[in-house]
Amino acid sequence: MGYVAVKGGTKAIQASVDVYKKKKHISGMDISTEHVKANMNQLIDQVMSEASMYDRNLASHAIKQAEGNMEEAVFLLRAHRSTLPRLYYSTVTNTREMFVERRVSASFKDIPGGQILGASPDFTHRLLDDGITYGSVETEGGIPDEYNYKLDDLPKVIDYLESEGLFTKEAEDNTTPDDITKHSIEFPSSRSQRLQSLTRGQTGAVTSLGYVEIRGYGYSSHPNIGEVRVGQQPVHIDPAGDGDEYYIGDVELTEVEAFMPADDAETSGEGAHEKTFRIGYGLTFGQNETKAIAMSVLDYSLSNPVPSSPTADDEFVLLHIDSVESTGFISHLKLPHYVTFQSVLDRVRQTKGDRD
Amino acid sequence: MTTMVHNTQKHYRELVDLFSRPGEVRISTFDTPNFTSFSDATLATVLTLFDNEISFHTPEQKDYIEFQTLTGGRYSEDLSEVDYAVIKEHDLTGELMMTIKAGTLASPEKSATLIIEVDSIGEGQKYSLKGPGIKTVNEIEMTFDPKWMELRTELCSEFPLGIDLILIDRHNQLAVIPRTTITEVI
Amino acid sequence: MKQNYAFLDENSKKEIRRKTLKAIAIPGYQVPFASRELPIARGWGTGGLQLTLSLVGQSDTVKVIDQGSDESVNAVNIRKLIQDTTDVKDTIHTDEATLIQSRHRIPEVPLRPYQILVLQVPLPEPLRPVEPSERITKMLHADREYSGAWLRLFEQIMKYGSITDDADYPVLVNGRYVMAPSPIPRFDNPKMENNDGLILLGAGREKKIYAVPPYTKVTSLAFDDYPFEVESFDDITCRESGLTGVYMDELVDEETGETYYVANDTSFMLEEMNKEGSVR
Amino acid sequence: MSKQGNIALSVKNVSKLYGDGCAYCAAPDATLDKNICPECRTVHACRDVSFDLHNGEILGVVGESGSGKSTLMKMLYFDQEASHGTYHIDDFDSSESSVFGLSGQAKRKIRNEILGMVYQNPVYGLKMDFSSMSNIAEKLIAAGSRNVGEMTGTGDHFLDKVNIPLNRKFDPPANFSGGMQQRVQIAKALSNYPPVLLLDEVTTGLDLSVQADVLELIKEIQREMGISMVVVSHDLAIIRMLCDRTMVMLNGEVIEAGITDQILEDPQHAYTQQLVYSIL
Repeated sequence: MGYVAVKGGTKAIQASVDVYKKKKHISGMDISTEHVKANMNQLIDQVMSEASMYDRNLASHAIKQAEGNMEEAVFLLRAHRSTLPRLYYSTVTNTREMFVERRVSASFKDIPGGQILGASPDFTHRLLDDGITYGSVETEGGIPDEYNYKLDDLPKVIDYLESEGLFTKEAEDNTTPDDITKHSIEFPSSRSQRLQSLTRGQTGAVTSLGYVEIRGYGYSSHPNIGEVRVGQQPVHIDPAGDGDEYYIGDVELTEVEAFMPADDAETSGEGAHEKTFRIGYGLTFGQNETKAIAMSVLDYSLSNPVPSSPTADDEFVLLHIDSVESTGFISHLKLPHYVTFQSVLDRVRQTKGDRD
Repeated sequence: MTTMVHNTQKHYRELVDLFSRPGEVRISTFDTPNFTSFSDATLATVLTLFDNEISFHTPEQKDYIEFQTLTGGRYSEDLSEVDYAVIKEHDLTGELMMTIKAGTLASPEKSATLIIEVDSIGEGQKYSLKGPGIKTVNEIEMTFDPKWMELRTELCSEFPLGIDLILIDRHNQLAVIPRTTITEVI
Repeated sequence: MKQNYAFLDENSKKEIRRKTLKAIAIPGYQVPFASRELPIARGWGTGGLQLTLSLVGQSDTVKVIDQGSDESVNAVNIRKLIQDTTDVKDTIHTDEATLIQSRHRIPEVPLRPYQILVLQVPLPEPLRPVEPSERITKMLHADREYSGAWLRLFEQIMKYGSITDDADYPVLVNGRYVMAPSPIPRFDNPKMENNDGLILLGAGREKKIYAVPPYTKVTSLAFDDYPFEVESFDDITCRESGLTGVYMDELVDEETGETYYVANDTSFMLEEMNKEGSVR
Repeated sequence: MSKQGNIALSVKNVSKLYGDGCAYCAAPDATLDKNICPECRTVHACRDVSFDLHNGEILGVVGESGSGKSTLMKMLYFDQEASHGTYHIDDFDSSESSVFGLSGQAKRKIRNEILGMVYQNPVYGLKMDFSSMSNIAEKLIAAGSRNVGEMTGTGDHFLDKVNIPLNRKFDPPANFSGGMQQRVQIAKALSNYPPVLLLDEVTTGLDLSVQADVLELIKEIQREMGISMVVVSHDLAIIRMLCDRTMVMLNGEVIEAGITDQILEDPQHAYTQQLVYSIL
């Protein structure tokens, strides 16, 4: 027969996968995706936001399969996302119609509609509590009788600033937003490409770069959170394109409008400057408040670039915050590079004169 | 569904071969109900390349409605923005050729592809072809008026700008002349 | 869960296909594409794999190699994904394959007409080492301004007395575009020129597709008085097969501590060893 | 050096606006608030600047910071786009009515072959971490040279000419003093014998004795090579030393132009008078 190919790689890979799968379940204890879904809301929110796929069931499944590893769970959902045809774009959705569950303003104590603290870990003490159990809980509270606002029609804090003449709303931009998952991002980026990249960004990366921006490498000023709101946002499609909209469900969103003091463009140039406010915008799937705030900071820094600041450089920020891309490229360094290394050896030896 | 997946894959591979080897001729065996005024191979090309992310132009209403229904592609009157134009040679105009996108130096791929149905590939005007994908020189005969070829050469004179031609005849034969090909009437 | 044929949904394939045809029509130009996430990690061959999945069909025979070997773990992994989602035939023999996906090598057996070689690309931008910004490199390509690429080689000569670029050595395609050939050794660069087959290059993370059609001029950048050089394996013989004049892996004999060499393209080595009257 | 006539560059009604402008400031005699339109707040960094550069002459442009002289220089070297106006270069054949209308590729060709530029800040003109020799080669490579021996020969010649010790030719400019960096920039700008050299505040920030050396070098080069030059400076002493003719700029506009001696001895405009008398 002569020489035959060695099947070493195939066998080794199969063995590795087998060991990995066995090791995972060595104790024999299993949790159902229902458990994940019921107990790990914050994790699910993060995963859905980074995966840019809104499906609590699949996210729970991914978290279980990834053994709780965020990046792996996001990766699983992103890969699954690639197999799904995208049939419709939603119609324009207005967050003024959000059914608000939580909304706070750091800028004004009394805002029309009031501060609604809702559910948040912000004011819990971070003490490990070994007595924690979850049975079925009845929600208490609810809307007080004398509350005069509808939760799906709350005024926004920017309305107040506008009425005071401190903020001019941008003209409405109704061009179809770019979709970076359908056409790769090109530079200089459009605002819709920036917002989409940021909202898909890895939570840690977006937060870190937002921190860079406000700590001293960028705009270096303290943004004021006009409003963070979390709630259920209705989504509609218009399949025939004739204005006949269908409601297809709600998604939970976190929205941030951060005020940034800026020079009034109307009075720029020499002479007296006037100050005004502009906003940075953050919007994520699920309750991801820190990420949404960091996103609003970066939205602002990228739209109003300060020269030579890293967080004003759209390529620097947007090309490095994607979890699947950064973890993939870093981990690829584990792959064999024998051929290229042989080529490096050849050149190093040449400079050392080995060959001469 | 499965058949469509395999049919478009097969047709795509024919296109890959033809783009790689300008002037070669293939016969398409793509079989699908055809309610357009174009040949089956033209419809196959449309089904293979079009979806809801592209825009196209074709002169007859019944054709564009059919293309739109089958692929989700967006019909447009505005020739200067379309990604594809599907047209029979006798409907071709100088205006169309001069209006469609030839790309920009920074993004030469943002150019239109012309899918042209001619009466015959194999008979007609003889052209010699040179350029990438051709070992020395290729020849193709087809009923394609040299005046259009001349216009196309002008559009492709500042490489990488240009348009790519997919030529199809009534008997489902296909050939491709990408922008890199240097053509000559012989 | 049930998967699509060749994993990707049909619209994703269509986008990749449209961009691939553009890439063939503009040799050496990096066409941006949306790039889908795949079940293998970014940086592990998702660009090449998306090309393969958009190309592959029932009548194909595929070969997947990494570092010259069909049995490298990453090659095995990629081949398994292709087969699990398509059920196509596979082979280790270059001339039997209709579609070859490779990382870091062009096989020793020359490509045949109509064969397609898909190369995985980590960093598609040849000007990136001299210019970090994408918008600027895009403009440099538009202006055909490649002095940065040559300057880099010039500086190496000033610093080290010779060009020190190793693998992924830049080439000029069709006299127009400077292109990263992917991290193939310089040894493989000349195989790109006037090739009988089609070479497609895919960068998944960087979201670019580019191509070298058959019979296209591909020249490695060099100076008149500092010509392009491939890795030298002069006077080196493969210990397993007795082959010479092929790309070699350098290995160390654990017992004697001596350096020895084995042909890197393992399937080619096997074919040669099984030939009547082979050197062994 | 010139092919025809005695005019190397000709600039007509060149303007640079930051803002959209309006009917008010479009009128040539409109009064601006310094260089800002009181109606639409558009900044007129350069406003209707016209001049000819004669072959072999040194033309000075003097003005305070913000006068538009550096903006003018950047437009001449295509670092910035002009908002209006035309620009002719005698040594460049073009069917376009103004070289401002050319493609990026053609503009690069002009930069590489016809113009030399020396920036105030060497960071803009040099790659600080590449060897000085490579910095000079950059311009030669851009102009099409592919011969290392020829380029290092030219590099030696010009480094020597600008008094950089040849044993430091492989050192990067980052390791040099400010005066040496400017001299490397000058060597680079001269390396392919451009007919026109642009110098933007080249001695600002240097010690007085170093300034004198650099100025002496520029004069010497002009005498030897007969290159036409545009010299931008805020310093009348430099203008007096180098320039045959001088333009005075204020708030984006040329307020006075003529033979340098005449301007220095008999300034007409109130601002020029103030400028001249303050240093005399």
